[in-house]
Amino acid sequence: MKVAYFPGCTLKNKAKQLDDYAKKAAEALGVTLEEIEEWQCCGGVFTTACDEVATKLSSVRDLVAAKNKEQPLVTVCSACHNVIKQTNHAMQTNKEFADKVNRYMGEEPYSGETQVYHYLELLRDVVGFDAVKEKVVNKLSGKKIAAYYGCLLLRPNGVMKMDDPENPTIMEDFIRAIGADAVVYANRNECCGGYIAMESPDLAKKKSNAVIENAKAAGAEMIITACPLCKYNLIKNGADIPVVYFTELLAEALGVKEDTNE
Amino acid sequence: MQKITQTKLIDKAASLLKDGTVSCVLGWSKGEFDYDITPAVFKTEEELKEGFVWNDFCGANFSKYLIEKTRKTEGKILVFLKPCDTYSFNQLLTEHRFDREKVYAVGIPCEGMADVEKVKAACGDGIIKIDCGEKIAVTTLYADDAIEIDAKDVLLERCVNCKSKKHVAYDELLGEEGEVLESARFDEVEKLETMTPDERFAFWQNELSRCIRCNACRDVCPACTCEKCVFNNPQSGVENKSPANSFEEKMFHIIRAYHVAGRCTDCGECSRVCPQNIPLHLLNRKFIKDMNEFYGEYQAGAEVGQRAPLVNYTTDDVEPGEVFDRGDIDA
Amino acid sequence: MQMNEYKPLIVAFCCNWCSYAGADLAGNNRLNYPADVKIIRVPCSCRVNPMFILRAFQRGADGVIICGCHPGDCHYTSGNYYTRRRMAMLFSMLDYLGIEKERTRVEWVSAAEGAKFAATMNDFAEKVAALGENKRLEDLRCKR
Amino acid sequence: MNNKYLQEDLLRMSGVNPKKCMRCGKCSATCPAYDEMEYHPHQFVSMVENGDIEPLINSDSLYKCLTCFACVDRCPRGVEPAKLVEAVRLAAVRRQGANHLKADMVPDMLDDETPQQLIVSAFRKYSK
Amino acid sequence: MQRIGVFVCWCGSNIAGTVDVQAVSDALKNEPGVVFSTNYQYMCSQAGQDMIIQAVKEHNLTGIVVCSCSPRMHEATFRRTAQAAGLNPYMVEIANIREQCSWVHKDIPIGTEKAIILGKAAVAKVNLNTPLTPGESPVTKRALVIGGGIAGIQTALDIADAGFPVDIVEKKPTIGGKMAQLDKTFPTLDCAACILTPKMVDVAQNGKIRIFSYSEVTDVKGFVGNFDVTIKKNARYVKEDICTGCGACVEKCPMKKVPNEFNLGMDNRSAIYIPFAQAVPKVATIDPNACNMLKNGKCGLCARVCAAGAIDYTQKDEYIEEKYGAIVVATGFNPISMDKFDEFAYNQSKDVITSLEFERLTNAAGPTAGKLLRPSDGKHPHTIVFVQCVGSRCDACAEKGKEYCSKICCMYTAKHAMLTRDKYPDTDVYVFYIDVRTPGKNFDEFYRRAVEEYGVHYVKGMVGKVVPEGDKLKVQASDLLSNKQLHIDADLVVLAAAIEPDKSARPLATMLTASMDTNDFFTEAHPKLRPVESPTAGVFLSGACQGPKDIPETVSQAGAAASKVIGLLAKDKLTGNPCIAHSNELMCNGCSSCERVCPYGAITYEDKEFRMPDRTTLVRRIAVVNPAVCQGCGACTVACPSGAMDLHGFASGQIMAEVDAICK
Repeated sequence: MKVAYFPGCTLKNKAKQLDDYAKKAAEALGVTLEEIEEWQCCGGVFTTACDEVATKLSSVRDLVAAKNKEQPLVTVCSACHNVIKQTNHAMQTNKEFADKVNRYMGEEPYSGETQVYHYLELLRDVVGFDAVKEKVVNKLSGKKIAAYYGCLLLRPNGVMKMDDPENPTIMEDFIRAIGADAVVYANRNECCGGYIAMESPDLAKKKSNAVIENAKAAGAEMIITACPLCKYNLIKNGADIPVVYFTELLAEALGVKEDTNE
Repeated sequence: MQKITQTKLIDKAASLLKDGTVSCVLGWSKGEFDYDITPAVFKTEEELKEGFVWNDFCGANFSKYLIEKTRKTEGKILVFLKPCDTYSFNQLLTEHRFDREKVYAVGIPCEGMADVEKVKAACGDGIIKIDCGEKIAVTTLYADDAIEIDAKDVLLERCVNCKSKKHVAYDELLGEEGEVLESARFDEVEKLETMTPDERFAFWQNELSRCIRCNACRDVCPACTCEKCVFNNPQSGVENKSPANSFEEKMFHIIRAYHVAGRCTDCGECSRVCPQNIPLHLLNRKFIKDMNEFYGEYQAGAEVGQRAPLVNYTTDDVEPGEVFDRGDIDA
Repeated sequence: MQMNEYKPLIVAFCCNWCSYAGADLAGNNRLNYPADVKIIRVPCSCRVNPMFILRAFQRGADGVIICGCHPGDCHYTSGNYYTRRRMAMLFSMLDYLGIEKERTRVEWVSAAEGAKFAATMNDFAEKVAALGENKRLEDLRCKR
Repeated sequence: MNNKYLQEDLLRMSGVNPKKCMRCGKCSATCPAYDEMEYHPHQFVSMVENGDIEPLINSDSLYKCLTCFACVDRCPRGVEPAKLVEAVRLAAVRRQGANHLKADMVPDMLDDETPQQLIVSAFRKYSK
Repeated sequence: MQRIGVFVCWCGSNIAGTVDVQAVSDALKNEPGVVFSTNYQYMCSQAGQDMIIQAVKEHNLTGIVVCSCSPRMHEATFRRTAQAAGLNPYMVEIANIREQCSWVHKDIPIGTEKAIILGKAAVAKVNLNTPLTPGESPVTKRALVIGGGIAGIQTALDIADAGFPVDIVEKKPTIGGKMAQLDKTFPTLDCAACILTPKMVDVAQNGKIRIFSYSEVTDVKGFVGNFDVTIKKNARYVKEDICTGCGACVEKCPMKKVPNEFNLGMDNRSAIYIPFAQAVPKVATIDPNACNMLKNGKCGLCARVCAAGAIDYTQKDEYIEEKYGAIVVATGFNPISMDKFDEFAYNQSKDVITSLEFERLTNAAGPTAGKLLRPSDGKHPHTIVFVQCVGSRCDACAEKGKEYCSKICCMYTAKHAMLTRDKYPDTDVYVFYIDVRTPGKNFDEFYRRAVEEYGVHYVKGMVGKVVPEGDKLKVQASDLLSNKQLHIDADLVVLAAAIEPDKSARPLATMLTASMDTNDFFTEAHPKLRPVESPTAGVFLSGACQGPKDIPETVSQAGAAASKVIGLLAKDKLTGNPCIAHSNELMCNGCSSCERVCPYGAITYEDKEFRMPDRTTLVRRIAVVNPAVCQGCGACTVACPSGAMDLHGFASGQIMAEVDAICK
């Protein structure tokens, strides 16, 4: 099957692996990620104020592009996912806002028809973790991996509706699907301080440390994440266990990692 | 042309009369004109040979007559049932309207019945003679030779959109059994549904304003079998004999369609007998289509003892406010 | 008379156990709704015969609303489930005949929903008033 | 009067109804940036409700909120304090010359690994 | 032709303030059938009623229209008035010109006009009223109590005490309910078992009470005074009448790893079990999901050790049908699931527990024999954090938790905190609260003692997150009064989970046709004046199934419900509602449409012989309504195509007359 794909700015620069591995792994699972043409930056952060219209237009254009392709839109980066999903939700539920946006768009009015999936949701709801399990060639047995969700994937739950925001399981199920052991720890849904890493590096350090310590106390040997911001923050703030993108592990498990290292 | 012959039916009836299985026969007989065929009761072989008719104009559905006849007749009654008639037959049994034991039902195949209006349209007025053979040969006052028409070209609306060639009830079947058919009977309803309310209003205003309240639709309807019809009952609050204005025209037809909703087998008799050619079946079919869509496929009379949609429910039925937007229901 | 002054006539059938009590509660709480709404008490919404609705239109009503207990909460267990089917069928038919669909409505109002009752009546009256006089289903002999 | 206007503006922008708050303090209990803040999430709610908004606009607390939505998700009353914080922040940076982050400040904040999105989002949040 | 009297009530200024009552009575004077019309300040007062009685006599009235408050308020009053005046009580109609007119409209001309129209509608209806006589039905002098907790126990004891037989249906193997799981009770700190178990024994020994334990109600038919109830006795695979409760089977059972529900899964029981020592009936039950013998036919040890021979692996579920005059619902409550509140890590750490679990941990008969030990490692906790209002008082749009206050949590938490400090003075106890609600006798004094005498730290604020790390629970909370975020390393966190009605209540309500609110609590017939009756006649409410309640409140409500039941069962006959369906046999088609929609099975068919005009006879199938069973909903009247079926009191003709009057 083919789906529309939104990589986002960071995946084309600092987080190239997240992007490459995602595409190869999806291909191995029978899903082609078709990058939408001339996609625009999602904006990085979703402004909750309902009178901020212009800042959300770029996300809407991406959503419209997927609608025109008649495909669901898949994202990998947690931040992009959060912004695009929240924008889509606003287009569905806030008529006044949608009207304003559509006046900028000038084409056929858009009202949130595009289905937005995070890559993890694609694995769980479309491919199925059982199918992933079957395709695994390198089982990562015995590896104790802690999933780090951060805040953007899960919250606000009323919009994201990905998983139980307080006790999520989607990444743990993913870890088990590729044959490793999932380490469950309470801070996995607490913020690492990502957005303020430039503004208040000390606060970011404190928050990142709390995550790392809690994961380690629970026995983690490695942390996986879906977010370049989280990865940056955790590594920068002294993670002494590896922090990697979940797509990298997926590619490794599916045996397509080598192809990617050109 | 009908596959089974008139002679065969007369022979069957005569032998059943003779061996005492039945005491009389409910059948078709010739009326004033060849196309004007009416129901009749035959008690002897002679009477049968004299008047029994079976041809392309035997549209009449006899099920309803059984209510009255079974009450008044000693012994069994032989009734010939075309496939569509058998649904009405079952529906009346579901409603306990006659005693099944008093009826000997013979299923007969049907190739579709002719619409006199269409014949007239093809041959003109002044019909004096019709012969039903391979083709329908029509002799009129104004033409020298009989005009031959293919029966397929002049079928009744209900036969064009025949829903079933299968008999759902009989004691004995003559000829071959058919199948339930895929018909396009809801196409017209759909067309109306896609019109604007104003267009629909105009359509029905035009149709129903022609109603002369002859009551033929009610009187022929195998579902309209009330001991006392609400329109004849001063206590009912809706009694009226003739429509004084467009409200009463509409009320009569809405209530009539509503009363038979879930019980109407879509036999099409109402439209067949309407002297004003009002497409009354479009009201009944609207209900049938709605019920199929909202509550699951339901064919009244398909089986005896079925529970009709309007005397049934589920806890998650569609809300009355949601019935208008048809696109959403399908999705 | 100007259009915007048009006062519609609305007949509301309310079941005794939920909606009539809800209307009483609206009164207790002094929640306003138009005086154009006149309530007829019935034991259950399933008592409402389509003939009553047609009769109301015939006599000049501009809108008819049926209120009953919420599905599942019927005092008689299942009465409102029948109402739901009957009215779905009737409303669909009226729509099919080109009668404005805003003139008929079914609303589930519990005994505790005085505010919903008042809000429903305000909204219904407003929608019916916007349509103006009922001309498609009226009996000229019964004109006021 | 002016304050009333600002208050209404904040409530409209954020879509938050502070009257729903039952003063449980769970937002502040859950806030990961609590210790860095002069005014805490529950105070944003009650101060906006009281029209006591200027102190919030002038406070550094606006730039400490992580936008992690923990208070939004965990509030038992559905008040959504983070949206109110954001509204106040916008009210502040939308004022003439009040951008919190200026372009010439950025180079010093970067390192080799800084992801692009961090810069983009910082501008979105702190400048207009 | 009727002779109708119209009586317009001012209701002080309630009606007269917005409706010109004189104009109303004048206008209605000219309506067909009306021979007398007047108005008065308070029609429902003695003087007002006397006025009606006198008018009936003076003017030979045959019908009465009262324009007043809602018929739900005073219809019964004015029917009695009519009766006193020698009229049939059903010749009265009420025009509701208060709740549905004067109270919702402000403008006098508008209110007056509407009141006149409503009055006209009532007059039009009375013109078609006919005298109705209610049927009578006998009363089955036996009560059913559904639920065997303290509410059900108290209700059953009180009813039995008055001499009426009572059956208790309890779905668990023993009666006792939640109270049997508690340790102490606030605010007196009596031991729950010490005051409950004697009552349980009373139930067991009372000759008037039967206990159907491990049973459930599966069907309810009939009506007040005459309920037909089907009770399913689940197979317990032990013959109840033979088992002595010696416990030999429990001891020998090799399958000992079944989570013990009585201790909320904090320890294990065997596959054959007696829930607790004082269980009533004290009879063993085999858990079919755990027993090897029942699952795969291997074992049979319990049968071998049972001296009484009570074990029966072939036992089947049994259905019992019984008649009752009254039914009391006492289905109680449960704590809500903590799944949606995992910021408190309930699913992530064994040391985060609910308050009910805490009760078991401090109960001498509990999994730790009454020693307060952590479930994870059995160590004594030194710092305990109690969190109040978990899932209570939530906004509906938050889509988790309940909107209501669970009412009992403030007090039991004070009790837990106090008892902990009393028994283990070395323990630090924090209680995080939003408000402390103590409106009960000696309640606030109790809470103050916990703070002042026992040194419990009450902190105004909420816990935001609990993070298990190592063997500690890192609690992050706010202290609103000192404007600080607190970080506490706790050993045990106790959540005061909101309570909700038992899940069995919703299907039961459907069976009973008793109404429920959006939270699945049963609604009472009147929130103030009829708090223990359901709006469905003959169904009564006891305990927390009606709303959150503590024990003293539950017991007093249980007694009140019992007195209502006794009042009902003491009657020999009940007067029914005469507003029921009836079929006109001349018009009936016998088509069965009415029977199919009747929710009560009140319609049957018979073959009836008719004499025809031509002197022949005709046998036709016609519908017959059983007046004792029909409740008068009217579903049949619309299903009937011929209009043969009609409803007394709400006849088609009457409703259409009202329509006409309103639309005229």
